[in-house]
Amino acid sequence: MSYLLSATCAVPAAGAVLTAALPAGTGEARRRTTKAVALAVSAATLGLAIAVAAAFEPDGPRYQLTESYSWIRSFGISFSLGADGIGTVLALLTAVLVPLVMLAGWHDADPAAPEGSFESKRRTQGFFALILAVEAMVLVSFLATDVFVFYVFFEAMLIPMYFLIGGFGDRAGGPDSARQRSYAAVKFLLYNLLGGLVMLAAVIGLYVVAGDQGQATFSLPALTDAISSGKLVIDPTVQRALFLGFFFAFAVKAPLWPLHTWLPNAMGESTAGTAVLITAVVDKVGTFAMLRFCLGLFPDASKTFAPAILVLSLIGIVYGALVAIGQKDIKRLVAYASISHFGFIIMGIFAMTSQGQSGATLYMVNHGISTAAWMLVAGFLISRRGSRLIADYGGVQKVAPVLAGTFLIGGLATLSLPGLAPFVSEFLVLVGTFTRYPVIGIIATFGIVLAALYALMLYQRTMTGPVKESVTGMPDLKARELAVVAPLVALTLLLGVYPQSLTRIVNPAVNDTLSQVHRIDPAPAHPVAATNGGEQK
Amino acid sequence: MNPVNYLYLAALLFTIGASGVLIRRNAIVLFMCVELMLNASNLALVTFSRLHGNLDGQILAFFTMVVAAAEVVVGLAIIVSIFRTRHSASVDDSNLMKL
Amino acid sequence: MNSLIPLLVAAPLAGAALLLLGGRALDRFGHWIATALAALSFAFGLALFADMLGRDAEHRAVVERLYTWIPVDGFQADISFQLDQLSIVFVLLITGVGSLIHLYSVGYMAHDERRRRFFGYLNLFLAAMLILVLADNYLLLYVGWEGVGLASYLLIGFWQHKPSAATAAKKAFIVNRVGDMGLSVAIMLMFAEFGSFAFGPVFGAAGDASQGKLTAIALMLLLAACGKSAQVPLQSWLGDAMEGPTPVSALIHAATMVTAGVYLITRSAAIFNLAPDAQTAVVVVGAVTLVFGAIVGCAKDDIKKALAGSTMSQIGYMIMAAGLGPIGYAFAIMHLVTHGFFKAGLFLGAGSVMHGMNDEVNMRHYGGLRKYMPVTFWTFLLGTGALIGFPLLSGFWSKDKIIDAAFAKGGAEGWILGLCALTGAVITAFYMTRVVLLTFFGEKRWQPDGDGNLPHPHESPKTMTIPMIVLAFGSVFAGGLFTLGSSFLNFLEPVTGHQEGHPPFNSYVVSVIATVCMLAGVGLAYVMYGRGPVPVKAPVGSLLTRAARRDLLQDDFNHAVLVRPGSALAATLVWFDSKGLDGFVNGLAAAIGGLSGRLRRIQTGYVRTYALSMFGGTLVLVASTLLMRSV
Amino acid sequence: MTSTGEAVQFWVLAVIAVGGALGMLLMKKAVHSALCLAATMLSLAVCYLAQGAVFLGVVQIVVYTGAIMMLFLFVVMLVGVSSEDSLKEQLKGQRVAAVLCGVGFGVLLIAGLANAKLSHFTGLSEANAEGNVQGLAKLIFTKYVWAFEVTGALLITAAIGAMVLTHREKIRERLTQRQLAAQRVKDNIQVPPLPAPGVYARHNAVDIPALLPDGTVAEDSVMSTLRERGQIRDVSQEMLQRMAELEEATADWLGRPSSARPQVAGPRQALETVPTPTKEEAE
Repeated sequence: MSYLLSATCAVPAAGAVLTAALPAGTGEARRRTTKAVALAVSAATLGLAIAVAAAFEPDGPRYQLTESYSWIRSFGISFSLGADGIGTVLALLTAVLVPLVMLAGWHDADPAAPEGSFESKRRTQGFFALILAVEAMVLVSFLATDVFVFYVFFEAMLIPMYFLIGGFGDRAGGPDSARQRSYAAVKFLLYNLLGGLVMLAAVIGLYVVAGDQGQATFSLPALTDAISSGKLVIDPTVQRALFLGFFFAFAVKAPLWPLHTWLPNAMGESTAGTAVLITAVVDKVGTFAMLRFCLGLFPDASKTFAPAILVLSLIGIVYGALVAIGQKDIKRLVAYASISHFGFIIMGIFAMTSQGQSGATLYMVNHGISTAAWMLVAGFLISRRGSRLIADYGGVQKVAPVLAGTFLIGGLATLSLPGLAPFVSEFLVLVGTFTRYPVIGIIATFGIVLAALYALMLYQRTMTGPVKESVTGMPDLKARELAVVAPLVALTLLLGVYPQSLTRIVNPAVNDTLSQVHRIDPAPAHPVAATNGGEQK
Repeated sequence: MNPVNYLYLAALLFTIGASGVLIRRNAIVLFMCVELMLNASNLALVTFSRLHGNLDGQILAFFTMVVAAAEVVVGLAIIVSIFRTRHSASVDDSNLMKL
Repeated sequence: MNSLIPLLVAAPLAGAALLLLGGRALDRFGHWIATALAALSFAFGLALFADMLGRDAEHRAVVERLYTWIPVDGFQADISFQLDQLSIVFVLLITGVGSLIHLYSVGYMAHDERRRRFFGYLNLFLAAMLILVLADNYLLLYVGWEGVGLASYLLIGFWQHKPSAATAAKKAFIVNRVGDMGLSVAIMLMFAEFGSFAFGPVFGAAGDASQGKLTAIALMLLLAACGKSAQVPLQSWLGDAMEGPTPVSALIHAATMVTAGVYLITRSAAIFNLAPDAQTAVVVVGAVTLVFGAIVGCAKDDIKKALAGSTMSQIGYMIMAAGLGPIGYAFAIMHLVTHGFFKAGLFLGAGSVMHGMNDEVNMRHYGGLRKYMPVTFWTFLLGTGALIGFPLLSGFWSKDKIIDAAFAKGGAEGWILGLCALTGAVITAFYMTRVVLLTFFGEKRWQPDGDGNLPHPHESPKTMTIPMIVLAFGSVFAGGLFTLGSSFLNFLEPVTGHQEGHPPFNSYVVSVIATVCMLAGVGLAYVMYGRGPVPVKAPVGSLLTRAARRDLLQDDFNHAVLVRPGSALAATLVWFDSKGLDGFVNGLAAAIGGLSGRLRRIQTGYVRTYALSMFGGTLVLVASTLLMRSV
Repeated sequence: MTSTGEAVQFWVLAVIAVGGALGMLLMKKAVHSALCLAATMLSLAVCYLAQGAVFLGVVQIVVYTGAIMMLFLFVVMLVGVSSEDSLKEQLKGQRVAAVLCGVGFGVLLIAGLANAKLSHFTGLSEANAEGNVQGLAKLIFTKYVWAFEVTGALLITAAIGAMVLTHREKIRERLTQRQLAAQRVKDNIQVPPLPAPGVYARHNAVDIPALLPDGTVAEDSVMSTLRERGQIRDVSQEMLQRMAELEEATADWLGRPSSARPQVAGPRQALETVPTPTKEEAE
């Protein structure tokens, strides 16, 4: 048994405790130590995650590097971890993004200016410790192979996130920003708790149903094996109810229209780094879980509900994009764009084709990277002017060309420009959906036009035109900020031209998932003899 | 006589203690009622020990006593400090928990 | 030799990366690097062309496969280049004209502080355009397709501080995106139908597919072509795109990118040939745009917008020719190449004029420039001649063939198309003569610029005139060269196929009619603009003129039909999101809050009350336990 | 079945225990309640002994009755020996509900016990073969050693907790007498020393307030603890009465007309008057 996975999860957890326990103080040196320690921990986590990815054999069994420690024996709960292709890439994404988020939010937790804002000696420690705690919990969620363990961490994640959203704002809000922020935090918590409670009921229900047939376990591989081998047969009605219980929680987290309204508040009020954590990391647990738990545990119910879910995700795609077009607030715009993108991800998952699901998995990674780039640059912009309103900006490219350039790249990635990573995934999702549900696929394609609209309108309004007075003298990106953006841009490009590095890992897991739901790709009507494009007729 | 009578006694004492908690307002008396409840359960435990013929019940009663001691120490300390600030030992005077 | 193909793309791509990422250190000589890399790419192209000519017609197409781009089960997309006769024509046009325009820009952009970035974008454009024409599958083509869209976006909006430029750039990108949507749907259809989207397999299997599917694919491809080539109904962006620097208009919005639609249709000949309904649609789009663009071109006073209308119209010719099927493909491409020469030349000429006139674009403020800018004048005149089809110049040959082919379509259709083409020829001659007359002849109508300085027209520097001269040569001789012994036709035939058309009358007759039409247009223009003084302020004009000045109300139409309802919808949804969905949730929260407000009165704050409730709870528990036991 | 001796003992002890418990519940004064509880505990201790729990019985007497109850008494002293609950209930329905719950609970428990089949008592003769203490020790230090250690920690924590809770943080430096005097002058509320309690021939006690010249009570003259408890013994009325009688007798003897007789202070208002503001209130 290797300890790689548990180490990957334990390092940030220990780091969170360590960071929180560092000596308090408001001095600059103290704060810098705290930040350095947190950054070092996240870098170590990244190293471990890379080691996991390197140790992962794409052609090996579904779950690798497995570990299992008995936890609550009487309920068959064990703390078991295992990496499959999908979990591995998402864990890697998490580990990549967290150090960058920390670097981007380097000064977000410095004691705020004296004007009545919340001041505390432990503010910096708290901020970085909370980020590390989120990272640890997300990693466990991605790597857990025990339904109960997953559930626990899926829910526990809410606690640090709640404090991150409620405690640390971007100092750009209006006079009642503190009230808005606590509203956002509470809304986030309530929505997700509601989802989590429903899921808890379903988790228990699953255990009871499985227990009745002699499969009293929470182990995901054991359950899926039992289901696919017919040893565990769940009554269709029960299966549908359990599926909905799981799906509801994930749909809130993801979020799927119409359960999305917490996201714009949460992303709008928190710091840019926290917003990235929400949309790029935490929300991915929702979509990831749909793929792993909903499909694996309830194949028949998944198939029953797939069309309805596809319609909801389609509405989400178009709706999110349209509402994004109408936004006046930069961060809320990004949030609604994310809602549109989550529509694509969910669509890819429930189209149940290999292209759709591989695309959806890639989409999770690519959306994480590209939105992080977009959002963080937006955060840098906002921190310079102290306003989130689009109307307060104009002509920034004249004074801060690098900032404008990276912001444009972020926007272009969001609108899925070919050559950048999101294109690959979006196209795969569209193709995968189209082959099974042509009409839905075509309507979803309108999303790419709408994406161009909101991304470019935002760029046009903030960056181009005559230089607004409020913007003059705005400094360009600093070295620290460049260090945040550069890896993201590089990754966007790299995964755009060479997505194989991910598809190689992801494809086997996707195929396994598809075989769990007994779905095969629709065959082309008139297949060509050789699909090798190299041959001329 | 059937030793089960001890259990009846314990039940009776417990009930009296519980009612006392509900009825009395003086925090010290309230605490005494709690002690009475604990003693009642101890009596039951000792009787169970006799019933089963092993000493585990007595051990449990022993731990109950220790915990009761701890509880009394802290509880009385709380009463004293409340009395200091509010000049009253009535539990009805400490009702800040309502909104 | 084939390994040169990726280098063809890599050279400008490297240039773009270098210039865009490199620091200010490159400001001084970066533009020369870009120009050199463009030229290098051209040299590679020539070498490959020579190599290709060395092989016989059957073996000229080669494929260079680099690696698998997206492998997901059945979905295999390769990064793989295919160089065949059609591609090489485009490669040479793109890199050749591209290099010239790089050179021109060195002079044109000499005083722009962001010149390095401009050249980076130009190189990026070259790379994307080369990917577009070299791709061996539709998905890679799509990469180039959107890549040129991006370059076009960046270059149109190069002077971002002008709100009009930024708006035009965004508009171009978004209208193009609508077309791109067509392309992506086409690719999805192909994948669903054939399980592949590489050229070879798809064309090979096209015969098996149903008529309906093929028509759908072809129509989607047509939508894509409309977007990129500014054809009706997605034409509205091209006029605004003239906000970009003039070399950009010359390279992207005249010579190369806008012709990508023609390339796409020609490349997909195997599909279009099997979908006659779609072909009819192509022809209709081409014919309508041909007339549309020409009318718009007549009414514009902005020299670049007049030329843009002309571009639209000329591409209409090409699209129409491509829609005619095997009788037209080769001619479409031929006209595309000659058009590339003379239209690029014309735009460069216009740029040169603007350069000398303090960036004035209104032709009514020109006049009499002939004497001040002789080189510009002569090259512009030759370009105009080529464009209007003056006998023996390039345009004459290629346009003649298209009109020929239109009539050869046969039947009423043939007549309608032929007449459309001839009408277009008349109008073309009219508006181009108008441009020349307004700009170079007549009295001086120069106006002081914003700072009150009267312009001092002067000939442009060598870096600008040399490309104009080279392109003028092309405008004069290319057409004749291609037609000589049908060399161009024979060269392309293995790719596009060819079928001799049978027009209702001899092709010489067509030439004569076309020439007469052309002369009529020139004469009309002379009567209107050559004899008397031209008013500095445009007269109100007829209803048609006013409509044409507003691009035949296309923007108003789009605004009324798409933009206004769209933004209203967005606003409604924003309202719905905050008041409807969120309102429901908040209402629920408020209701629960109210309820708990009532319930909290139970919380008296008295310890003993809580103790009582605990005791009561215990009572219930004990009772239920006992009951459960006894049952 | 038990021996008759035990039965007799049980019935006696049970009566004492229940009586003690009820007494605790019903006595007004806390100190009486504590004594009643002690009685109950002692009888329970004997019950333990009778049931073979020798160690527990002794612990019950020594620790519980001896230590814990003493602690209670100390606190009662601290808070006020004779402070008594007014047995008037203020919470609506609390007492009725409490009694109902109590009765219901008792009935339930007894019914439950009656239903249980508890006829066979094993007895502890085997378990106590090596001696009760040894048996317990064996269990505590083997099977329950972990719980034992944790309990130890709990006790220490409780001890520290009690100290922390009752500890008064010394926020500022203790003032010297000189500083206090200066402060008094500065505050100008009570510059001279407080009046001494009233000392009359009959009463030599601290709980008797002095009288002011107008015959009202000087509350300051009684220590604040007694004042808090409301244990001021007011004898002024009696004194005034006597004074009035004396005046009357003197006037009669001198034969003064009734109009010229001096009036002794009228109806007393002493305890109703607003007491001199204490220092905290003044601030």
